[in-house]
Amino acid sequence: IEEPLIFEQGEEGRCGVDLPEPPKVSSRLGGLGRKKPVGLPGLSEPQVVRHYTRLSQKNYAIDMGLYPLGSCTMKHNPRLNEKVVRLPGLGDLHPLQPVSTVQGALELIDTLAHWLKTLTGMPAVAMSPGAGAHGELCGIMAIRAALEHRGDARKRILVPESAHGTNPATAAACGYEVDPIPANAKGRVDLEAFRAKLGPDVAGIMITNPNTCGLFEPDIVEIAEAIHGAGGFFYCDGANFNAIVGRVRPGDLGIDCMHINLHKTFSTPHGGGGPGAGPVVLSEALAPFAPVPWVVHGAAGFDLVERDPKQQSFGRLKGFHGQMGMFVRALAYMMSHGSDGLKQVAEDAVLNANYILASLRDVMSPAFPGTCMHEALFDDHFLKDTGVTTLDFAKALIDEGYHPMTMYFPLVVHGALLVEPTETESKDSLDRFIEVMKGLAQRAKSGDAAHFEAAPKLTPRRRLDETAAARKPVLRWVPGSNSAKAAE
Amino acid sequence: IEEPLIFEQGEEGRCGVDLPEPPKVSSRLGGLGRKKPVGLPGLSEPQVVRHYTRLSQKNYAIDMGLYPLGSCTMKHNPRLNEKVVRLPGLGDLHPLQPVSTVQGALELIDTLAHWLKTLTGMPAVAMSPGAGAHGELCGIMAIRAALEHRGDARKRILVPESAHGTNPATAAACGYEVDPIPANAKGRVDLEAFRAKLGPDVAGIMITNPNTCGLFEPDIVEIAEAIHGAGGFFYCDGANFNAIVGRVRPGDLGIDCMHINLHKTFSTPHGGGGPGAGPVVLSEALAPFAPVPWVVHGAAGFDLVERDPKQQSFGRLKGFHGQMGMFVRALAYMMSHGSDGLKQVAEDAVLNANYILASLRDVMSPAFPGTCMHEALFDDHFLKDTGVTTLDFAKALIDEGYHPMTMYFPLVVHGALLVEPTETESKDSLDRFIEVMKGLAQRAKSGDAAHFEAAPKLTPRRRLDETAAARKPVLRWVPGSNSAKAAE
Amino acid sequence: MLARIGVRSIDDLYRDVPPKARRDKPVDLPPHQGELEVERAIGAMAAKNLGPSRAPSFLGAGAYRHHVPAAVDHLIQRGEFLTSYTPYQPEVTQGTLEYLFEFQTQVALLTGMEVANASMYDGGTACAEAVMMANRVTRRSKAVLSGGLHPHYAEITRTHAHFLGFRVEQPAPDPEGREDLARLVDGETSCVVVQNPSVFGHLQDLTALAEACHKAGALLIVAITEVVSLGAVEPPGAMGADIVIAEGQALGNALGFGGPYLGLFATREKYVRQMPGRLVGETRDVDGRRGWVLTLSTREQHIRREKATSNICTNSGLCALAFTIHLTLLGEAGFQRLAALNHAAACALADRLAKPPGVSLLTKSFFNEFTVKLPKPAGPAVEALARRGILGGVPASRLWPTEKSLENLLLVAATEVNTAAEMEALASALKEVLA
Amino acid sequence: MLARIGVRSIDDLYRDVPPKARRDKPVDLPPHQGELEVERAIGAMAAKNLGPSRAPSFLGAGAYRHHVPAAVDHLIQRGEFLTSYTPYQPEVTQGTLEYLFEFQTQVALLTGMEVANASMYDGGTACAEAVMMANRVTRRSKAVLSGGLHPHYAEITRTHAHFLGFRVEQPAPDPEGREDLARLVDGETSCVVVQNPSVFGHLQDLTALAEACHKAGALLIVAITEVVSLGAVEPPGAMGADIVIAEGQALGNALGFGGPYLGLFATREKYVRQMPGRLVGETRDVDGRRGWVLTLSTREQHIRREKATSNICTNSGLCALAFTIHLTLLGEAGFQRLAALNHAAACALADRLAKPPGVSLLTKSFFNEFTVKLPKPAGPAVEALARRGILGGVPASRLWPTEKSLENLLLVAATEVNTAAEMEALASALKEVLA
Repeated sequence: IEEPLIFEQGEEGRCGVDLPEPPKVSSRLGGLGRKKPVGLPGLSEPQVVRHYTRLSQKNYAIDMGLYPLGSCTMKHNPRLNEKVVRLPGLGDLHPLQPVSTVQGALELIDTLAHWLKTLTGMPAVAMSPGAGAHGELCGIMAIRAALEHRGDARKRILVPESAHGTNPATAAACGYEVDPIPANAKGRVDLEAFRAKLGPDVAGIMITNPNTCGLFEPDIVEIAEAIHGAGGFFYCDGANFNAIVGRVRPGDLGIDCMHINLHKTFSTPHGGGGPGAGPVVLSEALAPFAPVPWVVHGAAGFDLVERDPKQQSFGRLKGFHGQMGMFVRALAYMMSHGSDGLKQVAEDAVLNANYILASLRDVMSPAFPGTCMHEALFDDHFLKDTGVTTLDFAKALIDEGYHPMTMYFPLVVHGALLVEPTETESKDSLDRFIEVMKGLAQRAKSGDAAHFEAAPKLTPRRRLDETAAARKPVLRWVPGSNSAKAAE
Repeated sequence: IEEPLIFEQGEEGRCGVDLPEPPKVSSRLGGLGRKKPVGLPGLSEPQVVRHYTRLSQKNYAIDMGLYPLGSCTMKHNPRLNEKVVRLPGLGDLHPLQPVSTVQGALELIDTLAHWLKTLTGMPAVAMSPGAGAHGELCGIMAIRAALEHRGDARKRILVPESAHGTNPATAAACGYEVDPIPANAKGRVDLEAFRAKLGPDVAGIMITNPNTCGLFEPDIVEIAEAIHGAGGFFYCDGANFNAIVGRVRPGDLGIDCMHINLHKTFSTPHGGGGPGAGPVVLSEALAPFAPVPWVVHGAAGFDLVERDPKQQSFGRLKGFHGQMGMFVRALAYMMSHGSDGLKQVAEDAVLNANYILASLRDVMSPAFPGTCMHEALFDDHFLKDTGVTTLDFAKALIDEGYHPMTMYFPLVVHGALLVEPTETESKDSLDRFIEVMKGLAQRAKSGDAAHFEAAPKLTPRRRLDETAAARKPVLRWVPGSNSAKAAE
Repeated sequence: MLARIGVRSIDDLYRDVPPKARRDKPVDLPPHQGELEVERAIGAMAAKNLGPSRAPSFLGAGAYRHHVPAAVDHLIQRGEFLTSYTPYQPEVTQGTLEYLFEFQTQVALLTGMEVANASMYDGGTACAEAVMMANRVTRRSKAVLSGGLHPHYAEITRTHAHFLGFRVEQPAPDPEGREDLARLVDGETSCVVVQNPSVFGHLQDLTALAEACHKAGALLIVAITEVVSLGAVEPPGAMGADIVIAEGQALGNALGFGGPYLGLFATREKYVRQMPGRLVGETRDVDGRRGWVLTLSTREQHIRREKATSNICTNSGLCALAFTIHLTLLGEAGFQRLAALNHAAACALADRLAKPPGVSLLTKSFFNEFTVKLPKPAGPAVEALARRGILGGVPASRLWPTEKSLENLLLVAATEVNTAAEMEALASALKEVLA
Repeated sequence: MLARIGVRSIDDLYRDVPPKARRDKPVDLPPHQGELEVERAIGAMAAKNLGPSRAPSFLGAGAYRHHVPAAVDHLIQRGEFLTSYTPYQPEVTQGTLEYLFEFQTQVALLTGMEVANASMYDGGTACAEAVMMANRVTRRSKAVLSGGLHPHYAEITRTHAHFLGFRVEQPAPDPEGREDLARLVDGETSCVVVQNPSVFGHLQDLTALAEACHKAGALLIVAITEVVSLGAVEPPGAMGADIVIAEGQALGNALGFGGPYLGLFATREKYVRQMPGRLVGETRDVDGRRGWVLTLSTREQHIRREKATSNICTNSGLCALAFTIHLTLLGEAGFQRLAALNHAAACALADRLAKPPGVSLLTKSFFNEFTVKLPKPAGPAVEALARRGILGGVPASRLWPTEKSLENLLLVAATEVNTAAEMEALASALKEVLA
């Protein structure tokens, strides 16, 4: 069933919220009153409820099934999180209330900070970044601020080729040049190539560990020592923290900073693309340069520092105090799991990924030999001569009731398929997924390329023309456009 | 996608709720400890969330579209109701707390009672019945108790042929014989036939008004006078109160009691078949016999009478004090609409039904000439010689994205199709529905009976074998049954 | 719209209404208010109550406070469940039908019976329906009710008995669990109704009573007001019950000042056609795929009219959904653990409360609720506790206002939500109140 | 599972981890706790805060308390929205894509601009992104910020300026709305950023400033912290803005102690390829049916890497959903009415607060927030009000701790949720505090 846009529904003057009649006042808008209507449609509450209910039914979601998205850690979002975040005294708190009236909120931030520091083995954390990429920015800014503080203007950041696109974009957004490091045949940072790049103008290195091939960097300690030896800093991308949480403390590996995607490791909901939260843990060397605000223990309880009295902080990165709603959810998740449960999380995540890797080893083509961490990487070798591309294969998964896995990433592998089941999938769920994957692989090899090219068939829409969308962008509804009529 | 039963999922020992380890105590169960496991499956929270999310996706609901169910008043359920019912201090109140600690709850019941009495023009209301049919029972019991009180043992209850099945069942459940009254050619109670049935052993009459043909009984005052003249009482079935709320007070028509389905007229959710709530308004003559408990204004605030000091009450009908959760929702709805909005509700409901009736008059066959109240009744005359039955026609509606209308009811019309749109449908929504109905009627007349026989085709299941289900009932899952294997 | 209908005004559509009953002006009630105002007004009423969010609570007597996992409320609020109709059209309601089939299976498993229906209004109405069903099955008309049966259940049954003309016999309330019901069973007896644990908290072995009933051709009906007990206690089915009815509120459903709740109803397969209420059955669709439908509806009022087994139409669908989701989340391991936590809490509380001089514990074998005898009337004591911010139990006088002999008895329940600190607070407040 | 993998233990899977970093024992944190315990622990923290549910609140300064209809929260909690991934796979995310397309349209309409993106982290980060975009568009590197811009927005912009090496000029805070920004615009200026209403509440006509900017080849960026104002006030697009950024929290989103919120970002069509953030565009599927996809992703980091317009990946999808549902529920009529209620509330409050001797209203033209000058420092006054159970506004010293000249200023907001009784309570408490 088609769902027209809200602008194609409704009726003038209709309203879905009962509001009282405003009292008559003589306007003090200074003659700046709105002259024309906004152009919003008028829908009733039933129409609105139906519209969004029907739209929701066109989505795939974790609540419906497994999300094999590598590097995205789409795990189950416990419902307790959604309940506690709405408690009165948290959900309705204004960010600029006197600190004497928000002691519980500051305690919560402080408690979460303690958990994050303890889990990573790091001495400090900046809580305010709004998402993972924002956390990266925060980390690289802290590095640059620390270098500037010692009067050391460096220009380059080393970034492995297999990095997320956010890494080079972040380095550039902090005014750095990006210098790529190649991967070796085993999917790891090429240690020799890395050493060769080192020099007095290298500000630091950004490494994802476990890396985007789903592998732990075995030379991580050597890398840390080398970058420190060259006067640079070590930024660790924490996107894959789920594989090691509670089992390995990144601080023990010699890193200087790492962002943590609360929605990846600590189960805050993805929400169709946000909001996230990206606290960044920092080493002693970087801690003084952290952005404001931060929570401190004062004489009369908790206090909030919104201006750095020492003026070493590199400044402010986000309005108010960070993504509080995500903090509450993440803390509820952490307390529910505890130190024992979080270790179990990492172990189960790694176990599940290896189970998939081992089960599909014979019918697909693992990109690297051996075991993996929390995600299994395949290349498209097994599709050779079938006429089926990685994209086709992934789209065919949709008709089997699954979201596609991550495709064509990391770039270091040809036609990559990256599968991350997460620890919240049960063995029965993995077995069903494996069976489907096997079936598709066999079908591809049996020569039924047409099936894959035509996929998906069972979705509200089949493959969409992205080129046309970009060529002449239509980014909003316009009255009288004939797009509505064509939709059926 | 198929969704296996919970018993076909899960794993022993798995649990979806974190509970602490119970302390060791020496059991005081008196040797009656459970000897065998219950046999429940073990699922994780993600599995449970997915199971019920997927099941929900196999349902039709008001939140998805129009429900043209005659006599069921499937109207929009405002979300405000769901919010207020969960407020602390209401949702978590124990029914046997000291009355001094539940003054707000008693005030709420008293306020709702006041609204119900005012809207119906009746002096008393019994709040405890758990649903409409339970309210009917309450009303007929009150009638019988009043008759017994005056030493008048009567045996018969008159019930029109067009009544809901609950009416005769209720009369029987109170020990009465049911005596049917025929309808006249205009779909109303046959006044002469009714008068002929009157006599000294008639305890009362049960009339739905507006009746199940969607028509107002024009002789209602005469009927009331006649039954009173014969020493009996007048029970009004309030199922169709939505058509007249705020516009006609049943008390002005001479009734003695009427139940009110809070989920029909006052928007509490249908919930897939309950819970409901069926308060019964009562005349002065019946009020003393109402069931306990009731709320009274005492010296120190509100009080709750759980035993009738005068011993006239016919007793208790339900545990505790009635469907409080439904009371809260209904009151929120009533206060939101107010006296003006509720009148508008009735008028819009009647307007919408007549708009459908008028729009389909030419392509379908209205059962009676003229306008209707809040529902439009058609017979199957328009399907004559098409080979399409009322059932087929209704099932074909499913593939168009609608729930079927009420079929084969009321019984007084051949192959009845009863359509009640309710006031919460917008004109655009009605127009779409009308267009679909017209299309189907034309398709039936064009000779495409096969389309209707095969319908529905787009649902998770097509037509189900109800006969087989009743012949050898399988009412529960049994381990090792092969029903699971056959499901795909 | 009026033009298409062919009338000039809405009033024309009301022309069948007798003129004297037509109202043009709104009734004498307040006009409509916005969401914000309504929330405020109802919030103000809520704030006048002293709920367990502000006061430790130890009330049971047929309604129990448990921790309901957040996923339950999240899922039952999905519009596809919340705003769906009774599943008469199975093609578009397989979701509702499948969970009701699972619910029926769970209820049968919990009670140790063969079949269960898709829910009743509540435990008390289910009790009355069970007695009427026993009358139909045995074609007899005398019901024997235990003195340990919840008074509301007994009162509802008596109400129906009065109008349908069957007899009810019931000995005096039985706070110490000593009654002998078998001696009341005779050739006229259709059933014996006994609650386990009793309303006073006593756990009883019903095997001998079941045998006595069956020997006399009567049915044994077992009532349960706290279903969590079935995670720790031998189920009625194993003791020979013929019908089991229960209040299902304790799983998944809020206290909500007494409703809506849900009645559970289970019996033996041979009696299924005499059972009241809706039933979901398994079948196939025209393509041969497994599916579910409402079945055996020839027992029901919309088909059988005055010959139906009951006049019931609506059940407690959404409450049953909350029940079944909660129980599914718990699973075997969680359900047994929850029961163990409840029993442990009650044991700990019983030890604490029995200490003050003059207080005695009447219930020796119990699950999560027990009766203590105070040295003074319990009603005023509970009021005094409430003034100290503690909801300390249900005085027997609330349920049996005319039984002077029960005046000093207090029914006290503890569940997994009661902390040691709360128990300590009750014990010391009680000591003060009794001093 | 281990057998299939071919290892003996989980430890074997961690063999690449340097031995000294492997941990067999859990870290030093508490063990897992049940749902009930976690709820209690977090509930205890919540109870330590004095929120507006217990104290009348008049705080604004970039975050506003409004009544959010119950349907909003109900709908955003649907699992299909809440637990869905970024819509990179359009076939299975048409729901998300369609509402984002509607959101973009709504934002463009509200601001009077041509195009809008699918949201940013918040208003402050959107402001910095807007300045960086203006730098790219104009290839210049000096930004002029108004003294009426929210200090957080200015601070965030300065942080980026420092690392990217562009200049920022900003006159002193402007509590009386008298600054002349046009004189700071020169041939190096990429943009002027001005907030309307200003952080002090002043409403300004920006038409002349826009002309001055355009004449000098600079862009006018307008910041809005209270989007509800757009229901009553002339939109920036009509005054000549080139980029509009706003904090969207006020519609659909809880205060939540400052986050997550959502940034709105709108501009003219000609600049769209320099815009940061995700964009949803209309297209067709292989069957020719209308559908939506993420588009122009060649601007984004996952394609362009270090050449991207921004490093942003995540946006505020769920907050945008709440925003768009709230606005859809309101519709044209409701949105204008909501704005009128806010303005009326602020007018009523301003009259009340300006009465005590020594208090003066600095803001003559305002929407729902204004600045009053007290006869003594506002910080301690607000603390004193809080002790009386009233959250009386934001002292300017909270936002400009080092500006002695602003010490006596108090920013006060009133919305549709503030009753006359609450306003009266604030007015009389303030009188006491100042006495």
